[in-house]
Amino acid sequence: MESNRPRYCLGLLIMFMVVFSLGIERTANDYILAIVSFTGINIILAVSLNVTNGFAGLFSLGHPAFMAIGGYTTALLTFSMEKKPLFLPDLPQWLIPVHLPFFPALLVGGCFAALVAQIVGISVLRLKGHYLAVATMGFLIIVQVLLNNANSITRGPLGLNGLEEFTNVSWVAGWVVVTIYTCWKIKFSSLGRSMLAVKEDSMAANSLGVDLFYTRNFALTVGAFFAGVAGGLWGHLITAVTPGSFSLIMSFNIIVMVVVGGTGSITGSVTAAIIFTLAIECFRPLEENFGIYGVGEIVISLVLILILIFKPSGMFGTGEPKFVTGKYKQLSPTNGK
Amino acid sequence: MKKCFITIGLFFMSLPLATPCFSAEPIKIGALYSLTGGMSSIDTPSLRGAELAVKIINKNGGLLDGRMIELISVDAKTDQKAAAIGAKKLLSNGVIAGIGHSDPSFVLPSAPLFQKKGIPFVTSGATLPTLPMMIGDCLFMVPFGDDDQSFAIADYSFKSLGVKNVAIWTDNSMDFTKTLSKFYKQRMTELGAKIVLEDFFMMGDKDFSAQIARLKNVSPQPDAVFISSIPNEAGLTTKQLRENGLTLPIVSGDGFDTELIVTVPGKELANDVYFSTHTYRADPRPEVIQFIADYEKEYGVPPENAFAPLGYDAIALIADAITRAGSATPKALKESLAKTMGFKAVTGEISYTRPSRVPVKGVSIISVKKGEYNVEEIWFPTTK
Amino acid sequence: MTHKKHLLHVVDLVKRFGGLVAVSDYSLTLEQGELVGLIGPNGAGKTTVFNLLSGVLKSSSGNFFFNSQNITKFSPAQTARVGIARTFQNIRLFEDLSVLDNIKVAFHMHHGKGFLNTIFHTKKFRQTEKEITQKAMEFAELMNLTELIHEPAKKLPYGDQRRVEIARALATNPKLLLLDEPAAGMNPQETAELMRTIKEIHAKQDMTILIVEHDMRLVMNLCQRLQVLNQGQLLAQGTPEEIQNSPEVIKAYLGSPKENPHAIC
Amino acid sequence: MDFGYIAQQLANGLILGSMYALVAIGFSMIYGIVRLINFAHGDIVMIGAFTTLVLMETAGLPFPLVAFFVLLTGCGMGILIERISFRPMRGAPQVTGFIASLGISIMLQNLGILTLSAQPRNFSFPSYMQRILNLGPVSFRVVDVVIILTAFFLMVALIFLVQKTKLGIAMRATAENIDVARLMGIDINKTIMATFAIGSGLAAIAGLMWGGKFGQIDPLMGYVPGLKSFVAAVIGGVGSIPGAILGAFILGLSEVLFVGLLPPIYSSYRDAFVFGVLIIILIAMPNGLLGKDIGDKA
Repeated sequence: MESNRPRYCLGLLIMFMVVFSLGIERTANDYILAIVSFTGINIILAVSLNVTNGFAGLFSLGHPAFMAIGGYTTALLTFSMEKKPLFLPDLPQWLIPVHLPFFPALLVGGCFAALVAQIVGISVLRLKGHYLAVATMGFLIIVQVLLNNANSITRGPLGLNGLEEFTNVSWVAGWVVVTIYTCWKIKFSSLGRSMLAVKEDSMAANSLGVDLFYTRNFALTVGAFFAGVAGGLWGHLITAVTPGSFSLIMSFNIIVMVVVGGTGSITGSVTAAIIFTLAIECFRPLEENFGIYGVGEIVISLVLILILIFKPSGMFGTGEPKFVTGKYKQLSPTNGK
Repeated sequence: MKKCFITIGLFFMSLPLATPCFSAEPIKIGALYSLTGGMSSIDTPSLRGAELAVKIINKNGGLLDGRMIELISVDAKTDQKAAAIGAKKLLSNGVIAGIGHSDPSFVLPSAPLFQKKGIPFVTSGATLPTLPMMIGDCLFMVPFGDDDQSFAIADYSFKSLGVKNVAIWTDNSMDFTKTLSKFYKQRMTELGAKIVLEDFFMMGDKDFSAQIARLKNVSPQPDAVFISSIPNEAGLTTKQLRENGLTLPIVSGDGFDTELIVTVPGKELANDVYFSTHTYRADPRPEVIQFIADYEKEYGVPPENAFAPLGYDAIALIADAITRAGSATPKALKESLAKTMGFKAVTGEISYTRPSRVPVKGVSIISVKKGEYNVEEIWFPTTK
Repeated sequence: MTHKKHLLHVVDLVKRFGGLVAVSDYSLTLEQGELVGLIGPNGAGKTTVFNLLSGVLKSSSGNFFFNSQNITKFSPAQTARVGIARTFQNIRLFEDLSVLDNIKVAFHMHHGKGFLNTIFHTKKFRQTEKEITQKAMEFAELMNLTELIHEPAKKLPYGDQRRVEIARALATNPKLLLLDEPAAGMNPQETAELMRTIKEIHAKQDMTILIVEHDMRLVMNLCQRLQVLNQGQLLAQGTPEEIQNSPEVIKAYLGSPKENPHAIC
Repeated sequence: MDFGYIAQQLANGLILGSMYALVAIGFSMIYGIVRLINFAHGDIVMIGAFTTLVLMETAGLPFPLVAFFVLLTGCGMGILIERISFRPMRGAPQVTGFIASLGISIMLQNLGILTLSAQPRNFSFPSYMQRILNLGPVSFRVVDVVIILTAFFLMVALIFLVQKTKLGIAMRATAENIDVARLMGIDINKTIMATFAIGSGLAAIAGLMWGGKFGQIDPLMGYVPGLKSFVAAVIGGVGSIPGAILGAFILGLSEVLFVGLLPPIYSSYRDAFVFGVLIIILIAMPNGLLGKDIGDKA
């Protein structure tokens, strides 16, 4: 039915990622590598938030909370056994011998975030629009407060540090591919269609037999899983997690990427995540040379507002651009009406 | 639009790459401070202090037969991610040392990266005493540890102010303030004082009426209240306590070392406040007077808080170590820094003689009476 | 159970909004394969009846049974699952989705959620998707939409949007189809076409249809049986001829001289 | 815990609540008309505070005149922001405006840091505003009374404005249905601009009061009032002016009482508690306490 173009694109993406990550890890310096890794993590975050916010239309501000849950879980699971008694003397007994390698730890982190999302979903998914936004923001703040106060496990405001630097460009690239692939598959499937339908008109979708709660909760959970994984990658990239890192500001930043890219468009989220991460870094030399710190943020905000004025649906709208999807083979070129 | 972005992006990306590395002429030092976001009110003065030090050193002919210091400053944006990226940026720029940060939460993601490369990192403001242990032999602290400043003010409040019952207010959102309270509590209990009330608030709080009402109702009434906060809440707590008719002494650590405790409540109400801090405020030593004069001349305002001289000292300390080592390689610098003995910094003499490598420095006890700052005594750590 | 033979059996349905009684003691019995019209002046409560039957609103009292199952408290999704599909008076399409995707959404409930199948792109998944597309195309063809399937729904003219909505409702494979003013906003030619299609659906698929409509010509020509609602109450029911000659009905319609056949009620 | 203690806590909660109310009224008003969550509202509070500082300290103007100019500045900022950024976005999805307001907020904050420096400034009201009053066991300051009275006065004035004046009728019509209002000959642009002017003017006045009450201002001070007014408005039901005030008082009271009545160690859980309550209120009453259903496609 549909064109093979997406499959080629996926193949190209994987090939590009392999070549790119191998190439850059050999040639670039740490700074470039860090930016590339953060770009990748931002792609994961934006694409996965797009499932929640873009496909299902749930205006969630809680993405960093899921990141924090995934990040802390992964960090505790991979924490070096020698350092544990020194850094975390009050750790509950049962947690002391628990140790996992990086990959399973990431999965556990993601799954735990997804599990929490299920529970949160049960309580807040009845809310709509801005009310949901406030409730998820509340969830984020509650998670922050709990992390801040659960000293024995999280070391409070200081956070967990001294994590192994597991995350590198290859890890991130791998997860970027997995995220994009999964979200793409969801979008172009029965599940994704029902999410989009729920976003467009929940009552009509419901009348067509779409289970609103299941669909919304599923969208939240998928988003949370990848946010959790991204949190794990994030923590092992900067080797520390603290409650303050997973803030409302971060939530705003991810939402900006989703909106600028086009709510619902995976290609858009990827592009916007790349542009935003790089743009912020690009302003650094300017700020440093002239001592005008904060100018980068001002310019980016201005550009953001201009984009919203002149292209309110974002760069790609809800859809995916033609160069990725290809033309529908069956479509007879009709220009009727 | 997109193309435009990418073009601009590539242009700026290429800037740091394109700058050719001059043949080791200037000595590059990296500075990591949060110049935007919540920490900026604390970190910006530090950077200004550091820049002042660099300017003075370069004006006097630089180091090692005329090599200039080049201070590369990166904004950590009150964000750990930016702190880590910033550290990597500095390291890939070939700095021989890094300075910065006034809070351990930001030292922790950036300093280990320096440690890994064997490049020394001098934190100008983070006072967590376990930092050198957590990061390694490349981390050096300019300030004293929180244990010292807490012990100092505890000793003073017990012995000189005669405080037998004390209330403790802690900003529970920061590690610095929690640590400060922990050590104060420890010392006061050792001395035999009683903690009659422990209360908490969060950074960014503006209204302390609930805490004040509780303080008024506690029995027995405390002889003093210890407020562990950063400068942003120092003036507010003082003002609100005094306005509510509480005249008991307020004691604190270097978070209270700010003009705000006088300007916010006004001179009348800024009374009976005591805090321990870096020995520079109201201190007659020549290096302090010189620093304040230079700072005022450069920026038109007196140093905003104690973090300004600390930033200045971080550079001065490195410069001293480079001069002593006669070389500007990271390895030599690290060894030379570790051997620092009796370096006369603005904020007190620095010697790394302790096994913990937290400097043994004098701690000033400052009193504020009707808006006037006075040095009450200089406290020295007794142990080790 | 006395409702055994009936497809839909509504008993004394009441809906109150605050103090206002929108529908009172409404009853209806539908047999398999009937085509029944529900008419009445503006504000008579016709759409409220539809909203109750499709689970969008919850009844204040009364019950209704579908294939002798009590579905009074079912959600819209559950109602759709047992086999009741509906269209909306003010068209509710998924505007940003293409016509084809609009129809495809209706298959969701029959093909399960299959998350793992979706992710791993299994053979079963591909087969299902293929089937869905094929069937959706069939329904598009039925409603004469083949040429428009890749257009976003919002770009379609009014009449086409109505037809997409009907196609979408049919795609849920219902036993009972509720059509809420399907001809509203259509020109006479479109209406005639629609009438033909409804007849076709009714005949070919042995579909039971309940229709709310203002266009009297359409209703009289199409329906075997009519119910008249007035101020929430059942005024009369019978064959089109009986209704046309009923004095109560004439009074009710004449009693509201400002009647506008296309107004929103 | 005696009566006096509880009375004092209640009074503190009310004072804090009226502080939040001042900000939340304008916030809720703008939301009611254009369905925009305006995060830049908090930063207008900051601008109001700094304008006051400049006018009082450098220009040395008398206090009532200062208040007047601050009000004007706020109105001007509101009109400017509406004209430049929100008007071109009208008709776009709601999220768009929300994101844009975040952009404006970040911009204003960073501009503030760049031009004013991040250092907190002290800010003092004339001394007669600082006098302490005692009412039985409860003590408060003149400025607290002024704040409560201002909040109350503004609420009454706004309700009068919305219910009785021509502008108010235009506002309500616009809030109800923008297209119908346009058809009825209402100048939508003017109405929305007036709403922004009034809402932002109130925010600037709130900034003056905020500075006067707490005595310290900085470029990032707008974040907390912005967030709190958002929460207060949502609790009360966004778009409803009495709702915003009710929400603000509930927020202020619950914050103070949570800290004041529970053992101190719970203080650091305050925000979790406040937001927990918020979520429970929303789940029980999905449109806030006094709000209307905002429709399916919110």
